[in-house]
Amino acid sequence: MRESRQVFEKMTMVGALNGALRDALDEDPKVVVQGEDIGRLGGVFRVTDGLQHRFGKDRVVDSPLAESGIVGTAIGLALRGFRPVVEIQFDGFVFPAFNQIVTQLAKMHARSLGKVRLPVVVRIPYGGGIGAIEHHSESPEAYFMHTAGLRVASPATADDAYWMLRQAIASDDPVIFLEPKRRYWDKCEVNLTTEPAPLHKARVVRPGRDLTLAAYGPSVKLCLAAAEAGAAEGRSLEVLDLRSLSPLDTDTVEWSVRRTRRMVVVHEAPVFVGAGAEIAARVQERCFYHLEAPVLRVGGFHAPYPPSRLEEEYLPGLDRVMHAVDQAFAS
Amino acid sequence: MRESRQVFEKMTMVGALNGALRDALDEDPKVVVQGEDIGRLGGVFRVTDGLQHRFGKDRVVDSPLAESGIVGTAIGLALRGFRPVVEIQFDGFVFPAFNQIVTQLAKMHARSLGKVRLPVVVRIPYGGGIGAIEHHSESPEAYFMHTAGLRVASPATADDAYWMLRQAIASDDPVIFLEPKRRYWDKCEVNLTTEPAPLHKARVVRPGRDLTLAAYGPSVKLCLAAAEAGAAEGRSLEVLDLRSLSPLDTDTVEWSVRRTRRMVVVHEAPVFVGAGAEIAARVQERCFYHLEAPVLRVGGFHAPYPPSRLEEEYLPGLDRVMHAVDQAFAS
Amino acid sequence: MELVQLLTPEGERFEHPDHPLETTPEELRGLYRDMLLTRRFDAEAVTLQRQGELGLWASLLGQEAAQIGSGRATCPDDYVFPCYREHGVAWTRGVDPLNLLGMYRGVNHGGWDPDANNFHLYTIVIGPPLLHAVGYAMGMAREGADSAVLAYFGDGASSQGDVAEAFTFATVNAAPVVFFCQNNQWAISTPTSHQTRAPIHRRSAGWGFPGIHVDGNDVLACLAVTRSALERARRGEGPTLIEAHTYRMGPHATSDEPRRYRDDSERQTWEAKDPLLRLRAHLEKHGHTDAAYFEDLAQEAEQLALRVREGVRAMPDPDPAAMFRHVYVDEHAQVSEEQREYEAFQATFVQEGPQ
Amino acid sequence: MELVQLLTPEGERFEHPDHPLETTPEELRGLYRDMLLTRRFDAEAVTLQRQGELGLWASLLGQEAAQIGSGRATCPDDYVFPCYREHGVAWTRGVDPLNLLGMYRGVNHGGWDPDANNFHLYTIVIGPPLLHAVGYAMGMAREGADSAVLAYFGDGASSQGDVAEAFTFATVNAAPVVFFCQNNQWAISTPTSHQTRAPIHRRSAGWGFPGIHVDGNDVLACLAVTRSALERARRGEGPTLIEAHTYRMGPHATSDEPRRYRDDSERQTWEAKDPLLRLRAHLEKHGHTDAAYFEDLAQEAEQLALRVREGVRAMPDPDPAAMFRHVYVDEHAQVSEEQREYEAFQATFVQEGPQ
Ligand SMILES: Cc1ncc(C[n+]2csc(CCOP(=O)(O)OP(=O)(O)O)c2C)c(N)n1
Ligand SMILES: Cc1ncc(C[n+]2csc(CCOP(=O)(O)OP(=O)(O)O)c2C)c(N)n1
Ligand SMILES: [Mg+2]
Ligand SMILES: [Mg+2]
Repeated sequence: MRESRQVFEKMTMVGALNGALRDALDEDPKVVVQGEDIGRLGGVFRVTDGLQHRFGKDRVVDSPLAESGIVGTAIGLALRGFRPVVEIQFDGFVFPAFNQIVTQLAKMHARSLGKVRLPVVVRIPYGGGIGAIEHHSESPEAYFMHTAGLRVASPATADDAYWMLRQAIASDDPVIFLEPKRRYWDKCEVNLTTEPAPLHKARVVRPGRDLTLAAYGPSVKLCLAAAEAGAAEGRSLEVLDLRSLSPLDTDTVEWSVRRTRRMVVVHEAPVFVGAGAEIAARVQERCFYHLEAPVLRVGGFHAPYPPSRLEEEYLPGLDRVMHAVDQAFAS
Repeated sequence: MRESRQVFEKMTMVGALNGALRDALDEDPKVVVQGEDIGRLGGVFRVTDGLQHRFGKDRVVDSPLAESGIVGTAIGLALRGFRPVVEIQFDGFVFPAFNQIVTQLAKMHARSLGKVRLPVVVRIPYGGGIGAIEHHSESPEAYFMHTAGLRVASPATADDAYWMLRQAIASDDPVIFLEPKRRYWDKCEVNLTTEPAPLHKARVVRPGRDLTLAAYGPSVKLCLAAAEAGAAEGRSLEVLDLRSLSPLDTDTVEWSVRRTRRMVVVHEAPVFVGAGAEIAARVQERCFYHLEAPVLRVGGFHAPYPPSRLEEEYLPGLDRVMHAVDQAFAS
Repeated sequence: MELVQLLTPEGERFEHPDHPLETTPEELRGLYRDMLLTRRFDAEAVTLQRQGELGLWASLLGQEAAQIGSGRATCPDDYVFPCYREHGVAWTRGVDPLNLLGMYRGVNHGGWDPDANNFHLYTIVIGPPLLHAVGYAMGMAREGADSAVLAYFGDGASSQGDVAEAFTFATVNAAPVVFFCQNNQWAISTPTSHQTRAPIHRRSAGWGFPGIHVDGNDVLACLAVTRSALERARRGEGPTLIEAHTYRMGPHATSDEPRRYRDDSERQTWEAKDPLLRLRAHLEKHGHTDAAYFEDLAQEAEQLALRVREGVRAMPDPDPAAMFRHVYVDEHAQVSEEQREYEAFQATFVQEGPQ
Repeated sequence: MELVQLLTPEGERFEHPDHPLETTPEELRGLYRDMLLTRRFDAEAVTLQRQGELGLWASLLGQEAAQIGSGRATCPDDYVFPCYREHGVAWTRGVDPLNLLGMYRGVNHGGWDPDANNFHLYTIVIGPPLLHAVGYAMGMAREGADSAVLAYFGDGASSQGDVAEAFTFATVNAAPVVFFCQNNQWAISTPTSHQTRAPIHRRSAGWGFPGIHVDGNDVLACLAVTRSALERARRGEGPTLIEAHTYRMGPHATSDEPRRYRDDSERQTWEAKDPLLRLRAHLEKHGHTDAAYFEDLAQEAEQLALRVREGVRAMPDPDPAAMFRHVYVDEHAQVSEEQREYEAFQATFVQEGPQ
């Protein structure tokens, strides 16, 4: 079906996301995109660049400045049979829409005993590392993971960004789609003809024998660097890109940890009641007799995201990951 | 200071909370109470019964039907030097206020580098078991625990309810105060003259040797029943009432598990990325070599709270707790 | 602003220049029947709650005209977004009253098919559905459909930020939606004066769309103003706000005790404005009805009550597996895993026999 | 509704029956000085951002009159809630401009003491501070204070539900608060016509409180209307909404590219309405100033710029331990634990020496 397309080389994640939206809008007239400043401006990150020009103001809609309204009307559009993809401008601005997301978007399918489907995608540029002011660097994934009825996914590369966004739009369930904004400008080869993996499958991005590093979104690249550094020290670290946070691909995690017997989970969000807590809790439940060391977590502190001059201290960096790896081996 | 007061006997939790509010309003003119229907009606659970009559409409305020407004204006009142205690009518209605709570209430002290203090208490009747309709039985604690800047606490008895609410009101930090509504009408002896314990300290409510049951709020009573049942089977189960969820009193938890070497955490909220995940993750981190079995979790499913005719299936009950205990011993 | 009224409490009929309404005797009898059957159904539900068959009930007593009048103004292709008390509106949409009881009985959270009658699920959280209504209307407009959305909310709900955002999205998109506020004077124990100092129908002017104040106990006026507002919406002229002046005669819900916060005398004043009495007076005065009509109707009402009573009692408790169904459309690993564990656990009891 | 204007773009002075304003030449010179210094400070911040000293800057260029006029209407005991662009208002409250740069440099999230000048922190999330303002005003009223709150928001912000809730809480509590909307025609790339189809100042009528439309580039008109609104609030007569018609001459923030969404010609139209030029014309025409005044002022502006430039460059990066400080007032076990671990980890580097 997409034979005519070339395999693009070296695309940024922004470009890949833009392509995914363009192709989805092209293929399905029910797909509509809405958000603040996504039209003429193309979004503050240019993810929607050119889409309004191409598909018109009815399908690529500059919304009023009201996130509850953006998500609430998207729910209404979905009830009418549309497949809305909405953009929240930054992570910190999803909270005005939280009521709509948690009490309505997540629950309406169940409330209706399956009669109603809400294929809504909520795109959120998230995470830190871009030197921004308050509320522009947060990682709210744990809130959404804890909310039954939502799917939560986050790509780590441009290739995954393209395909995972296409899959999220194709999903009949609501998807919180978390885009690691510090990776927006990273380039990689995007294969536009072959769907690489299902949306909710984790992937071994670097095989290893001695310890599993589990991460997603912005932290995968960091873990790959850590594995490189580990190799230099003679340790073989396996890196898992979880890709999906709800559901969690526990099978792949388990399969990895049963071999490596050690695990460190890395994310930018605060560790306290974060995604890593769930992963650690599950792994010790299922791999109790395989573990040589406790599952360790490296992530943000129990503190508001700091001013940007401190963000490198707050975010998990190579040093902190390697330190946790050392601790796991010290056990 | 309170010598003149008698030791009340057999008070309901509603009565204890009412007393705590009354005494706080009495002692500090800066304490104000606001919420929907808390005045003439005395709140849908009568927690504020008689307070408006006694303290006037300026201090016990029937607010418009708008939770963001309730919390937002409470923040403003706190900035002016007041100590607002607000009521959210039911757990499921806290989400319209989520933006105010997460981006403002939790972060303003840090944002101001300590210049601003927001001694706001957000009271939320939470949890299930009362046969209610949708959104009236949820347990949102994980969302608040994950949010740095908030304190989160939940009493399990009338005695704790009185004192913990007093302590929450006295706290200079914002406190999310979760009231287990299914225990509202349970009576116990309330000692109005002696502060029993600090707000953030866990308590061993039943000592045991073989396994630790950790719970809070509505589930403590359940765990006590489980310990009773366990004793009949010859197992000595220790029951911890965590009382505080943020901070978590990890020291007490650790101290208990190091002795019993087994642990089951029980709560009504969904287990996926819930409070139990954090507790399990911490315990395996800190007590790795002491554990004889993985820390197990018993709680709500990854599903919206069901219609009331199913709530007994959804909520952790004695059977499910005992089953987890059996599993912990089977390991 | 003047209160639109077409029928006085004494049953006198008026014409209104802006809201003309032609009715046949048959239509008038139909409206009366709708109101009476709705009231009877509602009373039955209150009884069923007292008998323990329902966990809770939110009665519409006193609001029959507002609901039947506005509901009867809709066309089949229109779409309706209710709150949780719109039993009369549901009736006009052809929803089986039994369906309304499921959530109050605790066997489901709604669960009817909204698309079967273009009547959305009851929604407990106050505020969000107004935005769903606007989104739905935006979708209709994009499809060029010749239909409109009717969205209900209460005087209390008017304070929620989502309502304001709904007005914003409706106007900038010129969405074909009518916002129908039943100002029944109370939000649980809170009088309307605690929600706003200006009449609610004035709210829309600040967004540049019309607001209408209608006698909510006058079924003809409610029908007329809603019909013209829906027509306006279908013509692409955007939203209208209607405030229906009415009264919640009963408690907020069966769990409520109105004596704690309001005088019975208030209720008595409103009894004189009863929506059914005035239409009955009109019907009788103009010879549109005879004794047989009322007798037949009374009988029909009792049959409805009987059917509801029996239907509710026969409503089975849901299968526990339903907890896990429909959380997602497609498989979700955690749900499947929890369901497997739950079922394995349940199976241990079956093996051991009943406890 | 008519636009309140006391000074034409040509510097012609008018009287307005509802908003009388007496000014001395000294006051007029003071207002001009405020605007000029603010503009100079703002330009310096833009430069500092280009030089990499700031991560971002949100310029107020074009909005000096709206901010200085309204800000100068406040009394010391009044309290001000800004958004993130109210540098001119901050100036009138006596906040050191250097303080405004901390968050844009990334060394803090605000961090000044709001009570030192009764000027609240800049708040990035749009909507919430309006409710804080109302709550603060409710507190003032309860204390019987003879003061009022002035709360700023933008045309874009007007769409947030929190703004509507602020209007509700303000009216039912008759809170002494003035809502000041700087309609600078744009919310990033979104024109005001995408937020509302009716003028923003009409919004308040639906809540029963007055709305005023003022020429936001006329510093005298802004001063006059804000002063009378604050006085009204202090008299206990409740809130007022002011919409100041103005223009954001620059990009939304330094990261923005306005050419993608608006024509330069629009900006040129507004240049003719420049708030500084018109007051300068008036001052010169009436002989209130001479060349020396403008020269001295220009020098003062350069000194301010110099002080800001040097001050910013000298701003130290925060101590990493600051991450853990002030999360809570009192000790919090998890924070303490994480801080201990962090410090122990850092100590390993110190021992090993610089990497
Ligand atoms: C967001 C939210 N907050 C609180 C409630 C609890 N509650 C249920 S009904 C009600 C009063 C509603 O009053 P109104 O909007 O006038 O509708 P009415 O009940 O009079 O039909 C309240 C406060 C709720 N359902 N949703
Ligand atoms: C809740 C929220 N959503 C989105 C943003 C991102 N954002 C920052 S400024 C802005 C536009 C604001 O426009 P307006 O209110 O007119 O104020 P102006 O910038 O023109 O002063 C947006 C969308 C935000 N800060 N907060
Ligand atoms: Mg009402
Ligand atoms: Mg603007």
